[in-house]
Amino acid sequence: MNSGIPLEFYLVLATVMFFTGVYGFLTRRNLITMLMSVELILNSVNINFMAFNRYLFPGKLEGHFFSLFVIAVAAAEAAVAIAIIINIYRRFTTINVEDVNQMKY
Amino acid sequence: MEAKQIMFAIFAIVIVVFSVLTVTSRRILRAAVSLLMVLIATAGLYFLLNYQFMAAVQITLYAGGIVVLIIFSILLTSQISHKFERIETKKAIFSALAAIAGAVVVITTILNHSFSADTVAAAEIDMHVIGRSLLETGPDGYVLPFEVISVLLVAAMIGAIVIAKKGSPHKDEPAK
Amino acid sequence: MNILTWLVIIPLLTITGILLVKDARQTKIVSAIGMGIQLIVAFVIVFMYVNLRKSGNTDEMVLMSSFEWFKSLNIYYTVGVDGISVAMIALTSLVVFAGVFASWEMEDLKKEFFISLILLSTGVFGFFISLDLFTMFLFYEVAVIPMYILIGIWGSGPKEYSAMKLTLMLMGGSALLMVGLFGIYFNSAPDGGELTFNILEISKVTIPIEAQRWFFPFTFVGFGVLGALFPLHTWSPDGHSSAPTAVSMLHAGVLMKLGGYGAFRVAMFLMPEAAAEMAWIFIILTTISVVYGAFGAIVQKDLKYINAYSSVSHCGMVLFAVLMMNKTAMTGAVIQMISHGLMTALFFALIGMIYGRTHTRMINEMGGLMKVIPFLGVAYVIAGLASLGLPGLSGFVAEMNIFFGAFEHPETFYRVATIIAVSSIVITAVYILRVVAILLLGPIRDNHFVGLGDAKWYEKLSLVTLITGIVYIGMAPLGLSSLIRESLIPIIDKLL
Amino acid sequence: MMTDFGYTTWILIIPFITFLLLSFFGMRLKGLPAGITGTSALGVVALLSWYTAITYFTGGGIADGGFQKIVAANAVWLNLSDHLHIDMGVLLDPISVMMLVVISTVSLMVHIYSLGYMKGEKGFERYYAFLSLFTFSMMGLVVATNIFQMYIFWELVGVSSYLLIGFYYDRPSAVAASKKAFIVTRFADMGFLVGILILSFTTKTFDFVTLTDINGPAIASKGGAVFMGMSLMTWSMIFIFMGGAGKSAMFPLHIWLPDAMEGPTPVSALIHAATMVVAGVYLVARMFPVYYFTAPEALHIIAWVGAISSLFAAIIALTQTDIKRVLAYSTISQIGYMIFSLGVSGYGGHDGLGFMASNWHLFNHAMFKALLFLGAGSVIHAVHSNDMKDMGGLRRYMPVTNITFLIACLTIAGVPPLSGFFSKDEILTAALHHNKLLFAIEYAVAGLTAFYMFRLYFSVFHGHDRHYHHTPHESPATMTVPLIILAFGSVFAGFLPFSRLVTSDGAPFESHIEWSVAIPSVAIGLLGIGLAWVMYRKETALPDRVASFFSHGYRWAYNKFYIDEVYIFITKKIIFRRISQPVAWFDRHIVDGTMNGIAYVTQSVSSMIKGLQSGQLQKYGYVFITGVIALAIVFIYLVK
Repeated sequence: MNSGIPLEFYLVLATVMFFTGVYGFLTRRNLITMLMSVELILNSVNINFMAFNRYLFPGKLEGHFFSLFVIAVAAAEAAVAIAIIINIYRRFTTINVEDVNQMKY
Repeated sequence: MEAKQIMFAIFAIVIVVFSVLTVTSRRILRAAVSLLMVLIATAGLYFLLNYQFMAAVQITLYAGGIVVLIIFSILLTSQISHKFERIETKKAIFSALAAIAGAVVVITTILNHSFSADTVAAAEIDMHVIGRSLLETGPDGYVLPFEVISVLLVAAMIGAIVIAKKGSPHKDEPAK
Repeated sequence: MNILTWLVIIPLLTITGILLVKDARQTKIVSAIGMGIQLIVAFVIVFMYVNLRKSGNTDEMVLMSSFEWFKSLNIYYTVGVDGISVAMIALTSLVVFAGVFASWEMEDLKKEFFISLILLSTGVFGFFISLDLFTMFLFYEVAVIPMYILIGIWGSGPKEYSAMKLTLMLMGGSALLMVGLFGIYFNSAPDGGELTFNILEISKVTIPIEAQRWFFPFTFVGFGVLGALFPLHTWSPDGHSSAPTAVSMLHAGVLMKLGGYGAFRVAMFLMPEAAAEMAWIFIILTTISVVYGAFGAIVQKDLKYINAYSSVSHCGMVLFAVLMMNKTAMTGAVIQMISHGLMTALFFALIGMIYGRTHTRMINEMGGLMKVIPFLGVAYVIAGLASLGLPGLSGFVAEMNIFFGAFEHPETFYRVATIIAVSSIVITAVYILRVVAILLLGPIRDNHFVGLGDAKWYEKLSLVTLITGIVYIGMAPLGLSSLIRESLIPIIDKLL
Repeated sequence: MMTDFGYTTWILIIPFITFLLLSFFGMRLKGLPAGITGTSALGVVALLSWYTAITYFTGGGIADGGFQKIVAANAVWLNLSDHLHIDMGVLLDPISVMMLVVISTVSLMVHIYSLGYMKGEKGFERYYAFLSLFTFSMMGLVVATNIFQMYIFWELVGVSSYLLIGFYYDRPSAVAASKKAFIVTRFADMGFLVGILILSFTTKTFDFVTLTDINGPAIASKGGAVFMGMSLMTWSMIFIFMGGAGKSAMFPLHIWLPDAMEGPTPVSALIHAATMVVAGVYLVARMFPVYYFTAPEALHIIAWVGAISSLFAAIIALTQTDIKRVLAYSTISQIGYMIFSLGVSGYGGHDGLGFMASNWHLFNHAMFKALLFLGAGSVIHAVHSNDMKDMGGLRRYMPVTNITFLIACLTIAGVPPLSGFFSKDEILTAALHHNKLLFAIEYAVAGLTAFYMFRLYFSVFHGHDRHYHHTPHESPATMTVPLIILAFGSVFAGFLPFSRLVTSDGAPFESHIEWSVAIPSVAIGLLGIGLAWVMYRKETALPDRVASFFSHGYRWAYNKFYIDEVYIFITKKIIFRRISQPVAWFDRHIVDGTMNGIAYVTQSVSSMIKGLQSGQLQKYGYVFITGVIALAIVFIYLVK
C-alpha cells in the first residue's frame, strides 16, 4: 500500500529538514528564531522515528511513543527556553545571541 | 503516480520550502508562520503513514501549542515590523557548507543502505492499544517513560514560571 | 571496631566537635583534647603491637581488618600495621599534637584552620594504616589537598603562589603515582585470577619485569616528589616558607615522610626487580639531593629556607637509604624519617615562635636572642645538634644506620656515593652553626628584642613533646630499631 | 683471678647525672652551690678512678704476666647489621686506666680552680653543667669498648668543647672560635667516620678487643683488598688518624686550637691542653696494634705529621705575644711529640718504647700543661689581660703562681729530674732508633720549647712592672691549691715505673735512661733557657734585633704561616662564593625556573585555548556540528 513511497523518501526529507534546522541554528542571531530551528530539528527526528516504526517494525509502537515523548519534551523545552529568553530580554533588553556572551572564559 | 505519492510530493515540497523560509526569513513573524506550515505538513505525513493519533497530537501540541507560545514570546520581546539585518556572508556560507556537507553525508549513507522492508501493511493503530500500552507495566508498557515525562513536564513548567518571574525575590519583598 | 580505624575516626570526631563549638577558645580545647586522645591511642597501638610480637605473633601485618567498599574493582578498606607503620603513627601523633599547641595563638578563622589541619592529619594516619593501594592513594590525596587551603589562606609572603606551586607539584606527583598504582593493579595477577589492590597479596606474586620497568619509575618518582627528590624538590622552600607554623611542622614533619614510606612500601616492595635495576639512577639523584640541599642551605638568609633546604638534604638521605635495599640502611631510612620528622617539626615550631616575637625571619636582622629567649634558644640549639647528627640525639642513630647500611652494599659505586653522602655531615654542621651563631649568640642586635618574652606554657608543651622524642630515640635507639628491623625482614626477603 | 670492675660504670654515670641535675635545676641553685655540687660529684669520680687505677695496676688487671684488657661492662646499644652492633661499655686496660686518672685528676683540679676563677660570672651553673658533660664524654671516650662508642663520645667531647669555648656567647670572637673549632673537628671526624666505615667493612667488627688482638682476624687479614695502591686497612687507618689529627690539632687541622683560647682559661687547661686534645694520641695508641701490623704506611704518615706539627707549632710559639696562644702552640707542639712518638714506635717489649714514651709524655704533659694554663689563668685573673706586653715583674706579687709556673716551665723544658725530662728522653731515644732526620727535628724542637717557655716565663714574672689598674695580688686558695697539687704531679710523675705499667703489648719491660740521648737533650734545653735568660730577663732591644734579623721568617711565623688565611680563602671564597651561592642560585633559577617554566608554558597554552571559549553559542554549535560531520566521515568512509 505504501509501495509508491519508499522509506528513503521520508529519510531524505527528514535529513533535508534537519540540516535546514542546523543551518538556521548556526546563522540566526535571534534567540527565538534559533529556538524555531531547534523545533525543526526535533520535528525531522520525529519523522524518522515514525517512518522507521511504520516500515521496519510495524507491529511495535516504540517509534510512535518515542515521537510522542519527544513532542512532550519539545513542549517543555520550548516553555523553559521561552522563559529564559524573556528573562534575558529583561536583563539585556535584547535577545541577540551574540550580545549574550557573559559565560565566556 | 498514485494519490499518496502526489500527497507526499506536496507535503515534501511544503516542508522543504517552508523550512528554508523559517530559517531565512528576515521577519520574525513570517518565520513563525512558516514553521507552523512545516509542522502542519509534517502532520500530513503522519496521516500518510496512517498514524492518525500522532498526527492529531502534532497539530494540537506543536502547531497549536508550541507555535502559539513562540508567537507570544515574539510579541513580548520583538517588534513585529522589525526586519533582521542580513546575515554575514561568511557565516552564511560556512554554515550552509556545513549543513550541505552533513546532508550529503547522511543522504549518501541512507541511499547506500538497503532497508529490509519497504512495503508494509498500513494498519491503523487502535486508540485503545495506544492508551493501554501507555499505561501498561509489562514488557510492551510505557508507563515508566510516561511518568518520567510527566515529572519532567511539571518540573519544566515550575522552572519556566520561576525563571520568567519578574525580578528577584528580594526586590519584591516589601521593606519592613 | 578495629583500633586502627579509630585513628581515622578520632580526627573526624574532633572535626565534628569543632563544628559544634562556639568560639575560638573552645576550638583550641577540643582540638587539643582530640589530638591528645589520638596521641594516647597511637601509643596504645605501639604497645599492643609490641606485646603481640612478644607473644610470638609473626604475621607480616597485625591488627588487620578489611572491609569491602567497591566490589567490582576489588577495592577494600584494608588496614594493618607492622613495626614501621606503628613507628610512623607514633611520629605523626606526636607532631600533630605539638602542632596543635604550636598554633595556639592562631588569630583568624581559627575553627577553619583547625578543621583543615586535623583533616590533613586524618589523611596521614589513614595512609600509614592502609594496606590497599587505592585506599592508600585516597588518604594520600586527603592529606595533600588541605595543604593548599592551609597555605593559601593562613600563609605569609607570596602565599598564593606557594600554595599553588606546592599543590600543583604534589598533584603532578600524584598523577605519576596513580599511573604507577594502576600499572601495579593491572599486573597484580599475572597468572590470571582476580586483580587486586591489596599490598600483601600483590607482594606474593611477581609482577612481570617489563611491567615493573614501566611502572617502577612512575611510582618511585610519584612518591619522590613528596619526598623532595632532586630536581622535584623546589616546592619545598617556597611552600615551607609561606606556610603557617603548624602546617610547616606537619608538612615537613609528616607529609614528606609519606613519600619515603610509600617509596619502599609500594615501589620497592612490590617491584623489587626493577628497583634493583634502576636504583643507580635514583642513587645519583638522591646523592645530589643530600649534598646539594646542604650546600643550598649554607647561604640562605631566611630561617625557613634554611630549614627547607636542610629537609631536602635529610629527606634525600631517606630515599638514598631506601634504595640501598638492605636491612641496616632501610632501618636507617625509617629512623631518619622519624628523626627528621621530629627535628624539623621542632625547627619549624621554633621558627614560628621566634617569628611571632621578632616579626622577621631574616637571620641577619636578628642576633643575641639566646639572652632574651633562652628556652627557645636552647631548644633551637638542640634541634640544630640533632640535625647535624650529634650522638645522643635522634639524627645520629639514623645517619649511622644509613651510612653503615649503605656501605655494606657490594658495589663500589654505591660505597663511593655513601662517602659523598657522609660529607654532608660537615656541611650540615656549617649551616647549623652559622645560624645558631648569627641568630642566638653574640650581642643583641636590635634593642627591640630586649623585652621579648620567653616561651609560654603551650609553646613549652609543644617543644618538650618533640624534644622528648628526639632525645629518647637518640639515647635508647635499640627498641625502635629492632621494632623496625624485624618488620623489614619480609621486605628484604622479597628484595633479595 | 681478675677483679670485678663493674663499679666503673659509675665513673660515667655520676658526671652524666650531675650534668642533668645542673642543667635542669642549676638555675635554682644560683651560683656557688651549683659549683660545689659539680665539684663534689667529680671528687667522687676522681676517687673511683684512682681506686680503679690502684686496683688495676696492683694486680686486678694482671694475668699471664701482663696487663689484660678487661671489659668491665658492655651492653648492646644499637644493632647496625647482623654482625655489627654498637655497644656501650667500659674497657679497662693500662692506657684507659691511665687516662681515667689523668682526666679525673685534671678535671677535679679545674673544677676546684674554677670555683675561684669563675666566681661571679653569669652562667656559673651552666659552666659547671658543661664541665660535667665534658667529663662524662671524655670518660666515655677513654673507656670505650669499641671504636664506635669512641666515635660517639668523640662527637660529644666535640660538642662540649664547642659549648665551653663559646661560653661567653655574647662575645663575637668566642662565638666565631667555637664555631671554627666545631667545624674543623667535624671535618676531621668525617674522616674518622669514613675510616670506621672502611674498617668495619673489612673487619666486620667494631670491638677493640677483637681488633687489636694480634692473633685476631683483623690483624690476620693483613689489610684486606687493595684500593688505589694501598690496602683498605691502610686507607681506613689514615682516615681514622684524620679524626685524631683534627681533635689533637695536628698540622694542618690545628687552626682551631689557638682560637679556642677564647674560652675560659680553666676550660683551656682541661680540654685544650690536658685531655680532649690528646684524644688523637689516645686513639692511635688504642688502635696501635692495628696500625703496626696492618698499616705501617699510616704509621709512617703519623710520625711525619707529628714531627712537622711539633716543629711548626714551636716556631710559631716563639713569636706570639698572647700568653694563652703561646701555650696553645706549645700544646700543639707537645702533642706532636706524642703522636710522633707513636709513629716511630715498634710493638712489644723494648721495641714498644715509643708507645710507652708517648703515653708517659701524655700523662706528664697533662699535669704540667694544665699547671701552665691554670697558672696563666691566675695571672690573667690578676692583670685582666692576655697579652704578655701587659705583664711583667709579677713574681713579687704572686709568689705561689710564680713558683708553680717556674716548675712547669722547667718540666716542659726537660730539666732533670722533673717528669718532662724522662718522657722526652724516651721519645728521643725511640726516634733515634727509627729515623735520624726525625730525631733531628724533635731534638731541635726540644731546644725551641725551652726557649719559648722561658721567654714567656721571664717576660711575665721578671722584668719591671707595667701600669696595672690595681695592684696584682695572689689568687685565692681555691686557685692556688690546684696549682700546688699539679706542681707536685709534674715533679714526681717522672719517677713512676711507667714501662712496667703502660706498654704496647701489656707485658712490662725495663727501660732506663739513655745517657747518650739524655745529655745532649738536657744541654739543648739549658741552652734554650739560657738564651731566653739573656734576651728576656731584662728588657733589652735584643729580641727586636733578632726579630728584624729574621724579618721575613719572623713575619711568617708571627702570622702563623698564613694557614688561617688559606682556610678563610677556602671556606669564604671557595665554599661560600664558588659552591654554595651558585648552588642556591642554580636551585632558584634553573631547577625552580624549569618548574616555573613548565607552569608558564601551561598557562600560556591555556590562555591560547581559552580564546576558543568565546561565549558565542553559535561558534560552539558550528564547531560541534563540523566535528560531528568530520567524525562521521572518518568513521563511515575512512575507517572500515
